[in-house]
Amino acid sequence: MPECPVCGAEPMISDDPVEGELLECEECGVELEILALDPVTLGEAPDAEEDWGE
Amino acid sequence: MIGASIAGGSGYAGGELLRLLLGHPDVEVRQITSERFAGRFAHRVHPNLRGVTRLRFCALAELSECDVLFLCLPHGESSRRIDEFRSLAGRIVDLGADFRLRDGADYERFYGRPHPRPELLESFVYGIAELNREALARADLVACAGCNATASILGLLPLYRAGVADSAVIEVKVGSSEAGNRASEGSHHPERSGAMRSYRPTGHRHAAEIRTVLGGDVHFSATAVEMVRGVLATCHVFLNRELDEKALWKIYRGAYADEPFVRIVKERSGIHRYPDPNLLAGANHCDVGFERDPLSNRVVVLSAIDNLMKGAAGQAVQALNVMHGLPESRGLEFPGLHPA
Amino acid sequence: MIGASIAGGSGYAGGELLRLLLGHPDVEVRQITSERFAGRFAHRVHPNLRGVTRLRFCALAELSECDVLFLCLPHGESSRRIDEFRSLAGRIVDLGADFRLRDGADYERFYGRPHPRPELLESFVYGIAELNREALARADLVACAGCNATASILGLLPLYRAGVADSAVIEVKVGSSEAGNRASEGSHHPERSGAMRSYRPTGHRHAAEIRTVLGGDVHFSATAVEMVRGVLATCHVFLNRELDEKALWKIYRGAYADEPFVRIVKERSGIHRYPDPNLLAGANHCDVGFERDPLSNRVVVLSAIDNLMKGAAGQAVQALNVMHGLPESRGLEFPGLHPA
Repeated sequence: MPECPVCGAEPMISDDPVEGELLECEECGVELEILALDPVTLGEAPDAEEDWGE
Repeated sequence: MIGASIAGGSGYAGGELLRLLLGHPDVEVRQITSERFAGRFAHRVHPNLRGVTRLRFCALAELSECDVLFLCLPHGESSRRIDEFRSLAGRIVDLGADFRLRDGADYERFYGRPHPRPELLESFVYGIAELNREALARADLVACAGCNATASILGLLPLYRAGVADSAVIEVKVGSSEAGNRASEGSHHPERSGAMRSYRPTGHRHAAEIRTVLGGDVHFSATAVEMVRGVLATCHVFLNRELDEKALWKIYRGAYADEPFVRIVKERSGIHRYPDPNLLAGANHCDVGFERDPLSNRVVVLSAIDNLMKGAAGQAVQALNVMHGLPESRGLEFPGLHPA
Repeated sequence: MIGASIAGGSGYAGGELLRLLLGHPDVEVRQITSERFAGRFAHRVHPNLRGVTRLRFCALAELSECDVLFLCLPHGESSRRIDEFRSLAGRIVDLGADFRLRDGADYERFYGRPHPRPELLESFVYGIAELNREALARADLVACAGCNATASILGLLPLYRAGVADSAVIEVKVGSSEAGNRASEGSHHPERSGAMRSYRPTGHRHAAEIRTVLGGDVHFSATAVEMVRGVLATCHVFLNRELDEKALWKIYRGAYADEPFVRIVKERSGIHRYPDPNLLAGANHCDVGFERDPLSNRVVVLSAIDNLMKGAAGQAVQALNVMHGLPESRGLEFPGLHPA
């Protein structure tokens, strides 16, 4: 199972993953992108860290 | 059915315990004592339980035999009357501080008087299930941990067990219910509302408890803030080696992945990124999070609980479940409210 | 009379500054700008000033010459337009962050973009009078300190100046007004009310400011709590020598006995023993207290301010008084409320 690059968890991958598909790591909430298939490799999807107001 | 009674049931911890035990399918609440309110209905003191129970308080002297006796008495009472209580129940769960420490000398230093029964200290099992599950399963005498100690220990345990922590500076922010339901000058609403009170900058009793479990260099402070229930421990841990975020995740997931009540809360976005006690009122969770300081060897660990639940009554019921081989979450399923 | 204008007057700091300047006997408020509210009465945004002034907001472009121009603009604005502002006023007091740091590299690291005018950093005097009184008396360009930095620096300065401090771990508990008056997901009342948010466990911009002044090993965290105004900095200082309580009193009295706005608050009894920001809303005081940890070389220093007063507008008016040789307390006499 591929690992989340940020927290090392094993996020759930859909049955027929597609390159470029976005998914969220259930544990650390980071947005991931499927970079390649067999084997599925994951990378952090670029998203601006939104300022949460404080 | 487990016949349970509560000695000292008019306080906040006693009331929360009554609420949980009334809702526990395997428990039948026999008696709940209060010298002040003997003869009165429980809901007079615990209004949330109106219509839930017709139980009345009785005097301590009227206590009869039961399977499990929970003690929520003022400091010194449970150690003074422990033999009497042991004659009434096969199992005792003490929510007070008398049997928390392993070393009588520590007790004397922090509570200002010698421990009346130091020889019993060893026979009480410290009530944090995540720490002592096996011992609890065989225990007849349990001493629940202090609320501040519970939050601090659960936050730091994985790092100390992994041997990566050098020292820690802990500051807990706590609510007013921690001081109990007796009114005082300081709890007078016009003075307490909005106050931010550094009521224990150093030398807090809980520090001794935390050191007993974690060992090492632990510095402790407590600040009371505008909150009724809740503890947030902000622990500044200085590591003895280089660890990146992924290694820290591994340590925390390794320790807590399978725990029913400890959740790891660390998100990069959204408005709920780290543990927040506001979400845990009435729930038995301990939420733990961490953040690595890129500029030093410091990791800031955050640990949130409800001082009346995981910090007292919830911990006691969880211990009850472990002691009787019941599913640990039984009677403790309430997930907390949002918004709250 | 000193003719003063405020560029960026619709925020909380701008509004507090307007309140103080309107009450200052030596100052005449000329203009107050807001792009969003240009043409509207000031009291529409600052309701406490209804009936106090009939001033209306104007656009930044309509600013005309004055003696002192206060800048309360979003990050990056004052450094981008500094030449234009210097052509309008002999003296500038910037309440924003652009000119606080001495080193452009620090600015880039913490604000994520290069500083547009690094060569000017040296010419701005850091606005904490207790730190820079002489320089302020001769200054034309002043950069007020950040609110968290102000509380932390004033708490720790005596120990660092006495050379007795090794390292410090600082945690500030802050109110919601620190994030300004723009609504966001996180400031939505049902989510923010009762929240305890570890919004910056590490790497806070203010840490850079504090290190610039104090030097040495400073670790910083910030927690937002249920409060609107106020900062309480709880600083765990590790001493490099043995100091008893009397020696600490001597250090703090030596530093602050004659200061008009710093009070030492350390009592053995009563319910107001240590600094509490709740008592300082609207006042320019910084209350400082300390407690020696008998078990280690740690001293816990407590420092409380109102982030909009000593942490922003009050500090700016105090700087104005020093720059013009006026009594430092003029226009800053309000002692705060109790109960509050």
